[in-house]
Amino acid sequence: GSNNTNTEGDSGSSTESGKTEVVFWHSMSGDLEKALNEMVADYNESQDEVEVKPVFQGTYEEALTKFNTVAGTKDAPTIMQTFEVGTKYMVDSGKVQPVQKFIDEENYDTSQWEENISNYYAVDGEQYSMPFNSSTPVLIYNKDAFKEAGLDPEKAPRTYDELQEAAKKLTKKEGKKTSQYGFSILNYGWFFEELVAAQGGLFVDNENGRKGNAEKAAFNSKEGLSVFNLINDMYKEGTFYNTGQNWDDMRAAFQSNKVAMFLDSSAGVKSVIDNAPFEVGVSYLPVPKEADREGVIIGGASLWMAKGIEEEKQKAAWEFMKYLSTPEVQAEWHVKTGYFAINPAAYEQDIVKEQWEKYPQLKVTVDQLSETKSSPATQGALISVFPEARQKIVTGMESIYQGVKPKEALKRAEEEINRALEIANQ
Amino acid sequence: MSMIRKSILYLLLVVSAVIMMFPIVYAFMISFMSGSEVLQGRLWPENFTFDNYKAAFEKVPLFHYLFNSFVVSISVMAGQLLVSSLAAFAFVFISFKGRDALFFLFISTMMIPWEATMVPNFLTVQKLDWLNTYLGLTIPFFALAFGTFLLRQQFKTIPKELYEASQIAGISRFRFFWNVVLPVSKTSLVTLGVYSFLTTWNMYLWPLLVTNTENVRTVQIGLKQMQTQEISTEWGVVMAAVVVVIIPTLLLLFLGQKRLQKGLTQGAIK
Amino acid sequence: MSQVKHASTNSVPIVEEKEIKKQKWSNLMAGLLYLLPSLALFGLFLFYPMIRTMYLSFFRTDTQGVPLRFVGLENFSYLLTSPNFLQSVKSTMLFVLYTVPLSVILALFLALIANEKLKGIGIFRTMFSSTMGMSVAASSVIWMFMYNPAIGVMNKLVNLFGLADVQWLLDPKFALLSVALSTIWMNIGFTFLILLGGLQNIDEHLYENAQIAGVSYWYQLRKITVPMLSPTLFFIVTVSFINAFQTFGQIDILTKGGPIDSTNVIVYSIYKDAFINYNVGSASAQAVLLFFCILIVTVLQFKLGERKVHYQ
Amino acid sequence: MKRVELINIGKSYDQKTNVIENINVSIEPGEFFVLVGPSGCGKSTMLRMIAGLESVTSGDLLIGDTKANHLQPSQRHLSMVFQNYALYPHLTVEQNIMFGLYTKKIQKPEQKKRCVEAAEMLGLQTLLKRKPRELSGGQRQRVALARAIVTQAPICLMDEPLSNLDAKLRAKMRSEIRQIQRKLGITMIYVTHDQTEAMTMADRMMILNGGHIQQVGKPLDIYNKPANTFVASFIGAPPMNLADARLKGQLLTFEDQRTLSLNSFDTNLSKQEVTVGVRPENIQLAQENETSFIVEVENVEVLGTETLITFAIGNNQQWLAKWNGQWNINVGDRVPIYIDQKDLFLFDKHDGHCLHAASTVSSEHVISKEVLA
Amino acid sequence: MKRVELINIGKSYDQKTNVIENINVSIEPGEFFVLVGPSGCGKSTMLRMIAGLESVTSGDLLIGDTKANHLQPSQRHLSMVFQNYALYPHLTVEQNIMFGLYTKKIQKPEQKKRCVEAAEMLGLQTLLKRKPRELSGGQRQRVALARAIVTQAPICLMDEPLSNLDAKLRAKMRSEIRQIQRKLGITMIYVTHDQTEAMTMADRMMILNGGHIQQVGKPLDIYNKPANTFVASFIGAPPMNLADARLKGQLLTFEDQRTLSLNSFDTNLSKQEVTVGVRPENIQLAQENETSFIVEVENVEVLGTETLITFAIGNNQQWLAKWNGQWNINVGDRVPIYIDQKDLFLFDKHDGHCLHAASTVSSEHVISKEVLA
Ligand SMILES: Nc1ncnc2c1ncn2[C@@H]1O[C@H](COP(=O)(O)OP(=O)(O)OP(=O)(O)O)[C@@H](O)[C@H]1O
Ligand SMILES: Nc1ncnc2c1ncn2[C@@H]1O[C@H](COP(=O)(O)OP(=O)(O)OP(=O)(O)O)[C@@H](O)[C@H]1O
Ligand SMILES: O=P(O)(O)OC[C@H](O)CO
Ligand SMILES: [Mg+2]
Ligand SMILES: [Mg+2]
Repeated sequence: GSNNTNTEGDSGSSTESGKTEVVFWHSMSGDLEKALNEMVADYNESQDEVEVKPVFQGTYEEALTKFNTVAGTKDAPTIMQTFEVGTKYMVDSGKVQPVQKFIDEENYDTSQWEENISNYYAVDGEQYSMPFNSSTPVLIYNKDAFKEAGLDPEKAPRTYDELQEAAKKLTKKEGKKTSQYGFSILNYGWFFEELVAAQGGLFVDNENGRKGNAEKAAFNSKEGLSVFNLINDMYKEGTFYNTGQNWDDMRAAFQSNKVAMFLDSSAGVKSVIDNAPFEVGVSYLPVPKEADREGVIIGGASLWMAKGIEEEKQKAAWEFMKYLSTPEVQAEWHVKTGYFAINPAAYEQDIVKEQWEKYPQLKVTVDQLSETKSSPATQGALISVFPEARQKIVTGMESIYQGVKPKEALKRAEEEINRALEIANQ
Repeated sequence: MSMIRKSILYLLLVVSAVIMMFPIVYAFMISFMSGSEVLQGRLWPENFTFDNYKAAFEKVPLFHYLFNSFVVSISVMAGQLLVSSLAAFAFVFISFKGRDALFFLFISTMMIPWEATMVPNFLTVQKLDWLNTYLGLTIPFFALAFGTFLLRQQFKTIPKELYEASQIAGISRFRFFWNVVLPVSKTSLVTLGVYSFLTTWNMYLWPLLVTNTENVRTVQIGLKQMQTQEISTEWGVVMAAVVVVIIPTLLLLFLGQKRLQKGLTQGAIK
Repeated sequence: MSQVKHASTNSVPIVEEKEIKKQKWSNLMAGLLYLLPSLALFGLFLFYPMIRTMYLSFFRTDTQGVPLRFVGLENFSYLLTSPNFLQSVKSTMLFVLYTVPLSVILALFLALIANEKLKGIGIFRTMFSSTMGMSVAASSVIWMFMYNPAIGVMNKLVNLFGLADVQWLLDPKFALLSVALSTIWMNIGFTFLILLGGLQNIDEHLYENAQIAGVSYWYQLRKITVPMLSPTLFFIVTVSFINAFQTFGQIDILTKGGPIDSTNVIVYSIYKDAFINYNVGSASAQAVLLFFCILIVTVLQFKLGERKVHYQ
Repeated sequence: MKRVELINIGKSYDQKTNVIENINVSIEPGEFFVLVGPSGCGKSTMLRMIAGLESVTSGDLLIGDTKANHLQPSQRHLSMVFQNYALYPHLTVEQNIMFGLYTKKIQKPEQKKRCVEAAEMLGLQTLLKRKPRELSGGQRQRVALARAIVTQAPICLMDEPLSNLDAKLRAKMRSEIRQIQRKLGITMIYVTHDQTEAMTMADRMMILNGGHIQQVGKPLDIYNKPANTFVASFIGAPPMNLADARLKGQLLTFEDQRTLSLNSFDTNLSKQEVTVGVRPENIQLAQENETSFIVEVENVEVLGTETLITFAIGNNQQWLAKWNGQWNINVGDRVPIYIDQKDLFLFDKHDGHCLHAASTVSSEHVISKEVLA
Repeated sequence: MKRVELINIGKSYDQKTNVIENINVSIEPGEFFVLVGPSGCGKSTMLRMIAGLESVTSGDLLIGDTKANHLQPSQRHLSMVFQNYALYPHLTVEQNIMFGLYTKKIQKPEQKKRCVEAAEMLGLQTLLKRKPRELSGGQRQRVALARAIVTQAPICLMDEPLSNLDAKLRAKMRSEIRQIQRKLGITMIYVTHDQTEAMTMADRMMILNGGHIQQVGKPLDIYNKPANTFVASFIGAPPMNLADARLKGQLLTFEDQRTLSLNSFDTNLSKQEVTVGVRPENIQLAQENETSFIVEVENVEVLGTETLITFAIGNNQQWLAKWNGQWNINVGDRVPIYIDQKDLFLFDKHDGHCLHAASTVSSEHVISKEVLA
């Protein structure tokens, strides 16, 4: 764990030892935080110009809320980790310094980055933030349970039908009580977005907001409906477990055999495998049988630099960012967490090869991304009110468990998001 | 009292105590359990382990947060005592035009929901450059209508003659306030002090908003932080943190319970 | 003597008036000086923001809360027709309804049994008041664990009665109740302390007289205790109402307003609108509505409730 | 109307020390029995034990003829008027008066009737709808009385019911309570520390001190024949003057060597160490040749009707003489005083017991039948 | 020692009604001046105006020779002892006594000296380190006195300082206060509603009623020559008996047609409607042939030293007779009583003014020089 009991103020630009201090707000918890802190410690060790201070600020949403309150003041952190859907908000806020400036100044070679990833954070050709921890959603399943249920543990369900079938077999009932459910999706908007995109569906109009400001929600479509229908059908059949909104609750349910399959971020893969008392399988996101698989949107988060702070600090932050994107660091980051290496050269590193050997599951996530077809759908949506939109989707998912018709739920979410967009666009 | 009545009473008392205390004791128990014991849903740890406490103090700088909480709570307590007693003194010992209207205004502030003022207050504190400082955590709470009210009721019980005797002796108003009114109202001041301390110690939303760094974060936020980081995976650690957080206030409450109960009703009702 | 009298009757009024004015003025100044810290702080942190909030409720604002465009009552009219806000209002009302009467009744029960003169009663009093020393954050974390569907004790309890597991915080039918239950527990300590103090202020002789007359326990409770306690009850009910309307911490930790907004009480909704959805105008409008809600309830309380209160 | 009997009653609050001890007394049916004593002597404790509000530590309490030690207060069929009235502040006078009646299974009309009767008897008719706080002290007192009366309990207990009233109202209430008690024939047990009340109201009174009975008897008997120095100085205002002296043969020698001869004493006392007592009104200005001794006046208080003269006797004892009328005496004057031998009380110096009481001459004060026409 | 003069003083709290009015009095340096009157008559108000705690609504207040209407309390150089002592509960006796001295710019050693002196004078030496709650009522009283004394203010005001004490302690404190005042030669203004205090302590006293002066004078003069019925019934205990009667020639006819002849009266009164007054101790049992009238006894209270006999006169008036000793009289007895003409007071029935006062025979009570040896 972090042993950070450093208590000095972070307002001064340099620490006692004369190093430039860089405050780094992040949302990495558990094993991820451990890995992050190690990386930071290594960096601080490696040179004596810059001292990076990681500060945990809660979930992505909470951290963004916090950032919003201090953006543009001296209390703003030098580096801010923001999830992918905060991109538009950050760009619009005007309180951030696009890293493009430093790229240009130094002629930094961005081609070494995985394009799929860096593109997400480039708006109108300008690189706004530094890609850092990128993930995609995957299906994680309990191989032991598969065996027990007579399913092939090496063949995970690829389509909704297969998923439903498998889930039925995996569901164990003892009288009234269900001791093991087949499947679960966290009540979190990201999974909905991904499941829609995987079928090539858009989230908002104007090509997912990349052709101009999004004005209307677009997910109330065949693709969106199929997702809600899936949840609805499975929940009704009793093969779907509602785990709420908490990532850890969901993972705990999987580890304690309450659920046999669930969707998780690739960032969770490593930790799930390490902690599960059974064999864990990882597979692609399922799609409806009739749909073409388009792929996945890049998830996770990137690093943003605050505007209006001392040049010296920005420079220091840039140095740190560059350090993070070196193949060595990325390789370690990848194997410790399951996040992608933004620098594909990292996959050539020995430790990655070693680990892939040991954890073949890690590679699945990388493959899923590289098989993704680039399109407005898989590029992901750009909306400034994304956090609010996600809440509406969550409410929609939750209302399904209460017996609201999927169509109805979808429509309500659409209307509310439209209103939010309308307010935001004026 | 008949034996039957006594037994029934004791039965009721014990049952109620068990129910009331259960969550607290439960938290204590869990804080001593190993991770697997927690997951088994046990009520009693097989062998008490202090690992969770060690982990809790490692994960989050709890000592530092405790220290912050103490600083903040003590400051707010002192501030509230001073500001409230000054105001209460004016309401009782100085007669001037509009005094009653002002008092009513004071009382009416109790009705303003803190949340209704939260956004502008946040902006104010930000403008004052008080984010991440003790100032931002304390000053906005120094004025307390409830405290003024409580002390006013107490001051009113001070015989008018004490004031008059000082007037005749030519003692200044402030000296009277400082050397007579305050010492004489010790009990009420302690009551208000305990109350202030407890409520400040337990404050949640405001510190959540105005602190972003470990420097001045209070222990409640540490708890929240711990909970978002560790929930489900390490309940034992979280509960250890809970225990660390509640022990100071519980102790304070147990010590001040009698006084608090008397002082609070006295001021609150009459 | 008459000479003095004559001399004085002429000069007194002018001197007197001056003197009196001076006296009054100096008193006013002194009074204000003592009130200055309170007034300044109230002004800055209560009255100004309250007014600011009212002002902002007529605006669309940017993400930092800076007003952009005057929209009149649009924020209000949207809120009053928005099913989400109406749901918030409903949740708030339900929450108040669940917590206030139950906290008071349970605390009263505890205060009654803890008011008896028995050996070791001090320990029980201390235990009953203990939740006053518990922070919302700590309590909520404990309850969160107790509500955990898989390992929490609440489901064990439910199973004990042969019922199926309950998704305490995930099922909209239970979430508000669950939050209310934990809130009641948290409130009891303070409510209990106040009520116990009230009970102890009741003159012992009133009960002794009743004993000699031989009236039953319930009759005493109805005819002596409750009326004599009514000022205390009135106080605690008023305070509980105000507090219930302002509940935040337990919601943030336990449910974050979900599921399906079933626990999205107004205060939480304000927080979300202001700090997550960056819609300060709407948040302000809700704050204003909340203020009036509390005001109305409190005024009603005073109008209806105080009639039944017997001050000594 | 019921007898109340206390046999060897003792009470301890802390299981260690007894606050009252060895109380033996029998209160007759219809009697007005007054309990007096200084503050803290155990009066209230005794009353509360009789009421059943306090448990009896030792001894037997009989009410009527049944042992009542463990009866519930309500089963003792008595009423009680508390020192502070214990009126229910939230109830009207009427509701207060009828408060205890509902348990007695009495019909509403009957309740009402009793209430009206009691109110009339006590002059409360016009106040029935008021709340206690709208009443004066005396009126509250009467409501408390009415509440006791309506229960028609045969025994009524009152704990210093007049202590909060001013002198005038107190005098009025004294006679009212006495009249009501006579009219209803209740057995009354009345606690007070005011000796005027005790003297004027009691059929019999009991003087308590430190939890022990000092004396029980008719008020005048106690005044005239106090059992010991405590009673002697407690009953009578200003209190009896006391001073230590030695008795040798017929000669009484005070500590300052002043002497009084007791030639007319018929009792032959064996004790030598005595305390001499004499009431202030019995210290007279000496007529010629009668002088007992000459004293130097230390203080003179002319009250109009009477004059109080203070002088020293013994070792720093101050005695008071009370003379009718207004006397023009100055501090420092030396005055010859006379004390009649028959007005002297003698007490044992060590245990305070009365050895010899002054002879009362009450015969002198009986108006001859002829005069009464 | 300073003179205090009130010229036409009036006070109104609400600018509408005056609680006191037209007060003209001059209190001489070194005088012990007592203010008496029933509750609410304005005694405290007057005292507080003198102290400067209450503003003067009209008239002039002179202290020494300067007009003091608007002086701050602290500028008036006086000390005050409050009814409830107003001791600072958190300070020790010593600190209490010295509390006011620091403002007077007095050196520490001098403060200490004064404190010790005052404490010695009042017997407080051993209590200096105690807190007020550890003191008895009388001791607290003395601390309050000491606090007033140390300021060495020439004027001392006391507002019912003894009203909370029991009878015994009160008697003791009366003489102590008087002694200290004499010793220090302070001008004392003393408020009380207890007439015994007034009678025994005052050099002069003033009787207030309803905000108006009733009478100012020496206590005995007031007792013997009350200016009106109010004073007559206020001073003296039990109070003077009063009844309305018609005076025709030498014959006084009560409302119940009883008559008294006034043959020895030298004053020729023009009024016919009078109120007759007679003090209870002057209503005597008739000796043979002296009977004034026969009355039916309505109540008898034997107090030991004396017996109070109540009977009716006029239209439902109750009169009290006070006889020394214990009388064996029963309610309902018919008793012949005698009232000496010289003991009669006559008042104007309408305005209550005294028309004729009883002739005092104080000469009778002066002890002849010879006797005093
Ligand atoms: N509940 C109690 N617990 C312990 N001691 C008590 C209790 N009640 C009274 N006492 C003690 O018992 C003694 C007698 O008290 P009690 O009240 O009978 O006195 P009292 O004669 O009524 O005095 P007062 O005239 O002051 O009312 C006192 O010393 C008192 O301190
Ligand atoms: N602050 C005040 N405001 C209005 N009226 C007052 C105030 N103080 C006294 N009074 C009224 O003035 C009158 C005289 O009051 P004051 O206190 O002087 O009486 P008192 O003679 O001292 O009576 P007591 O013997 O009861 O102390 C009373 O009728 C009282 O009600
Ligand atoms: O948990 P992460 O970091 O993979 O992020 C998941 C989503 O992309 C958040 O929006
Ligand atoms: Mg008593
Ligand atoms: Mg007064």
